[in-house]
Amino acid sequence: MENAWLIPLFPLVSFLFLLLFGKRLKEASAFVGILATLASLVYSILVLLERLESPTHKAEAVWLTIGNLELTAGFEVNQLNALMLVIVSLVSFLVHTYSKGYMHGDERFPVFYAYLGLFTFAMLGLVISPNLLQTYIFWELVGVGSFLLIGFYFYKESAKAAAKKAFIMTRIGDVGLLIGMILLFWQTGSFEYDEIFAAVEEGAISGTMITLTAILIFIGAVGKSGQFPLHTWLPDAMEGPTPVSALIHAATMVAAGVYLVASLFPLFNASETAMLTVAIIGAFTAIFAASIGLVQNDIKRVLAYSTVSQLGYMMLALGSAGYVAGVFHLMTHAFFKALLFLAAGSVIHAVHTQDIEKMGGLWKKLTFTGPLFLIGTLAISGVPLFSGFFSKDEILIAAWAHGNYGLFWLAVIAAFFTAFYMFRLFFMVFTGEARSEMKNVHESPSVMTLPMLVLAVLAVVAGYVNTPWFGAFLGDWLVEGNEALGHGHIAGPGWIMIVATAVSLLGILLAWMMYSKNSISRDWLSSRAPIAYGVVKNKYYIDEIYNQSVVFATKAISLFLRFIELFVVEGLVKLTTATVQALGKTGAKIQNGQVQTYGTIAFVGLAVLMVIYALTGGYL
Amino acid sequence: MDLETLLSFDWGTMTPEFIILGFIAILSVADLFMPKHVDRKILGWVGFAGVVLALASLVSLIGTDTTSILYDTFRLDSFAIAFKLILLLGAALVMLLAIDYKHNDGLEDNKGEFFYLFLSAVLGTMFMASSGDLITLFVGLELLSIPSYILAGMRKRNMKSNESAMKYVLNGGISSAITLFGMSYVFGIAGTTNLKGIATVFGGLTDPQHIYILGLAFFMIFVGLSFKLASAPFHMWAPDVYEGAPTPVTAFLGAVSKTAGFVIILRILLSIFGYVPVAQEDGQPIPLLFAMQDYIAFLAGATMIIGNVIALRQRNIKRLFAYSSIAHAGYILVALTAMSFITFDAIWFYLLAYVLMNLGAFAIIQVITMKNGSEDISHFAGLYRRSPLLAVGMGIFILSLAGIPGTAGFIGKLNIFMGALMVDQAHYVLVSIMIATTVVSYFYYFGIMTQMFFRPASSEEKIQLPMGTLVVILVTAVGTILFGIMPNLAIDFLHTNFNQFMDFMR
Amino acid sequence: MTLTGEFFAFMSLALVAVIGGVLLLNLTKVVHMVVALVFTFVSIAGIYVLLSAEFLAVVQVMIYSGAITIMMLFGIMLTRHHGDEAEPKGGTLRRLFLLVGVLGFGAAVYFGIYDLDFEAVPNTLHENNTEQIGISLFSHYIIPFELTSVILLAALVGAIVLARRDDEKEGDQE
Amino acid sequence: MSSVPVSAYLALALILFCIGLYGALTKKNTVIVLISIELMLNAVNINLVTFSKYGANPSITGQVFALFSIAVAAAEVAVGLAILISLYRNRRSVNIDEVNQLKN
Amino acid sequence: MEFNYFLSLLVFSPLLGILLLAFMPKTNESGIKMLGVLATLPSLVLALLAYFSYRGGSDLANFSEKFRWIQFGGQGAEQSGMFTVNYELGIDGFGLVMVVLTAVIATLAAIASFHIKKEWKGYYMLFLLLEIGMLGVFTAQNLILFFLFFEITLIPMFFLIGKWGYYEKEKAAYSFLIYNGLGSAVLLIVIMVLFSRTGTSNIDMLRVILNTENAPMFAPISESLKMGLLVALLVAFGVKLPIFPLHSWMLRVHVEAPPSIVMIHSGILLKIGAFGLIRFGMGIFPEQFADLAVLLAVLGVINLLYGAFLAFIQTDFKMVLAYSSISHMGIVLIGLGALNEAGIQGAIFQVVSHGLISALLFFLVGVLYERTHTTTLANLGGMAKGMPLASGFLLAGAMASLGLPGMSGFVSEFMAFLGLFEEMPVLAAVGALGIIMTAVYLLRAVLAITYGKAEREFVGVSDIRSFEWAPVLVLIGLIVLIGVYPAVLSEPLQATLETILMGIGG
Repeated sequence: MENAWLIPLFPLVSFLFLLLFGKRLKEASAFVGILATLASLVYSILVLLERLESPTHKAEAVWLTIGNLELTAGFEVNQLNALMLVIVSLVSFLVHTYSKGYMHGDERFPVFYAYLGLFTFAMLGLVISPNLLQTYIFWELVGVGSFLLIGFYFYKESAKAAAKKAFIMTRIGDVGLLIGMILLFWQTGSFEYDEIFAAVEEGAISGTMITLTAILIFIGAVGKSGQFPLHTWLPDAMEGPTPVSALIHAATMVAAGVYLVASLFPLFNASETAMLTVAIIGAFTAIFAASIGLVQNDIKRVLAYSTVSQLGYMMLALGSAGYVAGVFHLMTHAFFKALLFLAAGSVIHAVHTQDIEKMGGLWKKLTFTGPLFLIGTLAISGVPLFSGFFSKDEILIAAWAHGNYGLFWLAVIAAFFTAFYMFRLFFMVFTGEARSEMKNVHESPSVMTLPMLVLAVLAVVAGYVNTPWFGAFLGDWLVEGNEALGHGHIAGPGWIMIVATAVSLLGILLAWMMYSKNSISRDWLSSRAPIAYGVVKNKYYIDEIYNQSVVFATKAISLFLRFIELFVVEGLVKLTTATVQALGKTGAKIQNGQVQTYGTIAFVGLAVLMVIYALTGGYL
Repeated sequence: MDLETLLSFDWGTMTPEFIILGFIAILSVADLFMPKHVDRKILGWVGFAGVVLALASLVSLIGTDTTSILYDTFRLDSFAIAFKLILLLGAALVMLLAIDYKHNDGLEDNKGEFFYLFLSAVLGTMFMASSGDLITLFVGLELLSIPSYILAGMRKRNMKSNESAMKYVLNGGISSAITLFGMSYVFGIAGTTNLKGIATVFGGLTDPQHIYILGLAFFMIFVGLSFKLASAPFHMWAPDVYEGAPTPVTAFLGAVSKTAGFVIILRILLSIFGYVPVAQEDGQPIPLLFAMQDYIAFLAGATMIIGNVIALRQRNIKRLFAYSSIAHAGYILVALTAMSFITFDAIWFYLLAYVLMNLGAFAIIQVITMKNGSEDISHFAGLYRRSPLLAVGMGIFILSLAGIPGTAGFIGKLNIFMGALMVDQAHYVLVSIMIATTVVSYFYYFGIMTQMFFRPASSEEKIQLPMGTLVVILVTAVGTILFGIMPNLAIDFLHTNFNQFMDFMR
Repeated sequence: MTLTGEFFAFMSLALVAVIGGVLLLNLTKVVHMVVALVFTFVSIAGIYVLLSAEFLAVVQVMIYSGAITIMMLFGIMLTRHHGDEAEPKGGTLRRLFLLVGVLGFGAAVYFGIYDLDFEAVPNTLHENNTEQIGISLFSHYIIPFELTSVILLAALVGAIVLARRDDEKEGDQE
Repeated sequence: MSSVPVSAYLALALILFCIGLYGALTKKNTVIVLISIELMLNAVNINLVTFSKYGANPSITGQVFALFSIAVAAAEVAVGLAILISLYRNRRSVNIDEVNQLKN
Repeated sequence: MEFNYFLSLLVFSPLLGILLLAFMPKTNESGIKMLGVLATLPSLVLALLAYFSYRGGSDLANFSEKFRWIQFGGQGAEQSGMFTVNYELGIDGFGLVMVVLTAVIATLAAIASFHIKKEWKGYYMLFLLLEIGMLGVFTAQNLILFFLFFEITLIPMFFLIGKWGYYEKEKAAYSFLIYNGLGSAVLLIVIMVLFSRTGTSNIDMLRVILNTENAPMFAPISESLKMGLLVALLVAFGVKLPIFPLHSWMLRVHVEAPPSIVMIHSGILLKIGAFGLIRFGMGIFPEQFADLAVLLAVLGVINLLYGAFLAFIQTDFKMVLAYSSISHMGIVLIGLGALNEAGIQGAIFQVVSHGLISALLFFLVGVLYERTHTTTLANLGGMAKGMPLASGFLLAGAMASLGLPGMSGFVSEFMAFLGLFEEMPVLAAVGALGIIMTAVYLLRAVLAITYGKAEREFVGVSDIRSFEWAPVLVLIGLIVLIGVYPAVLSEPLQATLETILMGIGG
């Protein structure tokens, strides 16, 4: 555990190595990446196992001295970190493996792996950071990794736009985080988590300040985790290669926001307002994104909105003091969403389109991918016995137990939506008529299916580490030794589980009726409420609103400033030079070549001086 | 006065003047008897030798005690030596330029006359530096002026030259009259023309009416003499005259004659008006000169502004340098305004630097204008390609004129600033004007740079440098840089040998 | 101020001098102007006599009324004239400007001198005036005197150089 | 002692000086301009001679000064005329306001 | 004592190159280029030597050297120890860092200058002169020497821009000259006021004299005068930095000058403004500086946002970078305005970091222009296809510029904001908007060049090659080094910071 800092270094080495020699290695680059992440994975598991027994380990060294302030860098292995290490390195390893098949034949194959390495390094670094500053550093680095990978197909204008958008939108959140972090620093004198918590506990910070900083930091999380209103980049981020979506925009990076809030849970918990904000934003995002997901036709976008929605769930959990529930869902979500994306990737790989309207009847052709996809779908829909069921249930209980009844019902509806759109997706892709143009559809190679298989297993079993029936092992472990995180298991009314099961089954049923059985017309909603349908279909016009307001305002300010630049700044300069020139012109004009003028001016000058002297300095 | 008394004076101290006088005689006689077709260039070299000889003898006089001959009508004090050094140095350089000056419009027939008229003007400047009597000063001034009028008009067939001489003589006459009018009042109130005597009388003045009249006299003398400085308000002749006069004469007017103007103004102002007590409100009288500071400052400011601003519009290189020389007169007036304990240092050093850089620049201007027969600034285009030496040389002079560090011009300005800022009532406004106008001057100075270095040449023809001009350029360039990097050579020389001009009034 | 002979003499001389000056300004023919000025010069000589400067008075008559005036007349004759001295055109503003300047100047100076008076000191200027000047000039002021000779030499040479007609071609009009 | 006050002489000089100046700066004919300058110098001489007799410390110096001034003035006139002739030869005019080739 | 003449050697070693170049035949292109680069190496080696020996524990005071240079005002002044200007060089931690930065960037820019197409000889001679000036600025121990070097940078820049620049080079050169001329004019006034009134120009002495009650001075300096001087300093260095609204010259320079020169200009010359503000403004007038802190911070935020918003709508990449420089200099001001340890250290970090980053970016601009002959965003696109390496580096540079952690830009930005948030949180929050805008405009511009559809005509262009690797790798390496291990920079600075903060605190 003392050497846990090595974990992020493996991918870093892979990144640097591939930068230097990638060109020569060609597709062999994959092995470098896979090997590096495998090393990380193995080590992470060792660390996790060790952490199960022993207490938190933390090591730091001075990074930067500012006068007598010393900022440190180091690493910490606590329960959350150890868990995250495993999740991240596992998913990363699987995605590395998967990509070898998926990216086969791409001319920038080594670059892809290099980027993946960079991202994995940053993400692993992020999860073992012992302080906010370091968190922020890696926070930004994962952003870059994400940016690079979204824009991997740089020649596509849409990829370019998406990458830019992702970077800037998250950057907005990051500034919030930065401000919050710095304010917190001046309040507590430290970036260290434990010192901050200590200060909070002692009441060294005023309540308002806690609320303010917590909300500012939450803005960072909103940006990163694609929460409303900074969610728009995440669906666009699907421009990146699908394995990237699985790794970054489903399992790990987008969960970083949740991770951040979880890491700072004691701070948030100290402010009712902050908690409520987190919960409301979470719940709203959950239902909001789910509703958009209902009508999307791009396989990856559906999954993306689903991700946004699920992240909202996690936020809701944290905001409802359900620390364990949030983290638990983070974990299960990582597995089943990664699985779904990889499976989707496998589908895209097979049919070369992302439009689900153009798919159908793939169940028979993709004999392997199909069932795996179904497992993922079941898990996310909260069908009992799958992992999603347990974690979602925890969240609902937490929300109810915290007294956020309104939010609880929102979450329930969102669960219904989730089940519906996921199965809508499943049915449209795998059932129904096989399209005629779908020739040459074949199953992906095993290098792609095996990772999916691993994830599928996890998607099924991961839930059992924390269940009401077999003991809340995970929860107890997570909160062990830290009361500020709340209880390992929150007991809730038994009916909640039934409601949850009911809505998910209802959703599946509805989807089956509309998209498989066709007993309800697919246009049922769009024909009855075209306006509402249009609004949802267009993602509530959020992008357009942003374009019209923020982007427009920025441009307007810029143009206004250019006006100032041209007319005020430059104008003043021009005025000055013009004045000097005019003076010169006048002077030259007076110099008219008439010698008597010269004499006159000289003499009158003398006379003026003398008269002034006589009037002022003279005697009498 | 018998022979004994006559011989009792230390005539040796007048050696430099006698040498110049002797050479005037030699040249005039030689010119008279030389056959007409013989090139008079040789006379130029003789004249140059004379100036150098005079310079040498002047150098040997450094360190002699203050001597006064005939009631101060001639006096050799450290002030005189220090400034005569500059004057003779300038004169020697101008002489070299004049030797190489060739222009086919009337001057060539009278080259012999040109040289000894020039020497007489130099003689005049020397007496202006070296006298303690109003009459000698006035006569010295006229001895400078009258040959200058003639020299300006010596390109007889060139209308511009005629016009220039005409303008010069008319303005000069008026300025002389005004100066003299002022001097007559000074004489009237003092009853003597001896500067020390005047100072003694003035020191005891109490009658406010007399002081008032002296104030008027101050203005008349100052404005009258500002003609020689080409400073406001008597500056307007300068561009016309500089443009029309033969280039060596322009160089002479711009450098040597201006120096002489400062010399006489310092001499008269300090020894006369520095002693007139002006009662202040607090009862503590201050010298009239200090009471007049605001006026001088105003004129200095006006001079700097006028010179630099109008120079922006010039296309004729000589005219441009005329305006630039007006501006430089303004800079030096700033030092005069300040009247700090380093005013002498500042003015001396600045004049030294100014003579070097200005004459260097004129040497190059002469080469270029002679080559092209026109004085338009565009003939400098591509000079860097045609003659890198000339271009770099001109670059150095221009940088120095613009007051860029590393050149003598900068140290000169530094001295002036110091003086103006170290006094209790520091002249912030004046210094600001000076610096602002300096920046304005970058426009036209660097305009020449632009021509020389950036613009393509109209012809690729190389430029041949005559010997004398080459010497001038080298000497001035080396001096400009040397005194810019190691100004202590000059400043220490000044202080070790001249002891702060303590003997100014002794 | 008593009405003495000296006073009358001064007044009449001064009047003539000023009238001469005013005529210089107002006459239209160049020659007339010069002649008017001769009167001024001569009356100034008279004033010198009043001021015990007999030698100067003689010099004044000889040089100004004589030499310089004659020289001027020569100058006028040597250069062709377009008839009368017409008023220069367009310079009205300048003249007005100048007039104000001259008046200001005059006022400022007059303000200083109108009641200027010095303690009367007896002097012997009128005795052997020429001798006194001679002694002063050749002992005290020998250096400026010699310098003046250089000036005159320079002026002489210069005048010849400039005024001499070139035998070769006539002025190249630039 | 004197029935004519010093100030009268000085005032006369002042008036003549002003007249000379005005003439020098307004007259069109260059000869007249030159002669006006002479008038100014004459005014100065009156001053000098007056002070020589009635000044603070009467002495012959004032007259000597005046003498120098006359000598110089003569030289100046000579040169001025010579320049005028030289100019006239090229330009065929003695009008001062036509001498304006050099300007700006 | 083994370090005698060390700094002189460091500063003036390029002179050797100039002399050797003077004897090179004009046409020997590769020889001149090689020599030009080689001539920058001694300084680099010496600078690194100094850095490592300092890190190795040797005292920077050992490097100081001092000779009597100019003595103004004669013996009297000399005895009282006043008005002596020494030739004195020395470095503190800050100076050392700047010297190393200068030496590094100069060498890299010399390599980048291989792209220069004509008249290499003159180019490299001026270039080396410029390097002398820059090195001198950071080592000068008195204000007059500082000013001298400061101006020495001005003149070569004028020529380098005016001769080797792009389309409107002369206009840009003039703009540069006049603005900087004005700036240095104001600076000169400040320097001269200090020198004239205290009698010394040594920076440390001034620090002591001005902050001690009743310290001996030649003439008094009132509190309001001090304030005035500081404001003047702010203007003077504000032109250089540049501070809004004194920035318009710098845009032209960035656009018109050759990229290798912009590397120097943006990398070092702009930083002289910050250096001066910290060294003189804070050092000599700590109390007044504290009074102005709010103003500075506000100006900083204005700069930051103004630059960022305008960079957002530029159509030319060089303009984007130019405005980006303005924006980034705002961070320096923010740090200074914070006036605490974090802020000042942030400002200094930003100085160094932006120096490296902008050098990198402009080098890449040069590489790009070399191949495409355009920098207009609309004409470019998809360069990542043809030149993936250059595009990658460009992106890396942009990332560094927008403050990506792990690169130097983040450290400085972070510290500056850390500092400001302690003092003025609201203002800082407004300023933080700039962080977003930086990302917006940089990505917009860089992605427009590198991403998107490849312009067909640029598909065949070659990528980074041969000598181009050196600047890119060194700069990226340094940027990352500082970003990852800021101690390389912060440790040498500690002593300087303590001195400065002591002044402010006391």
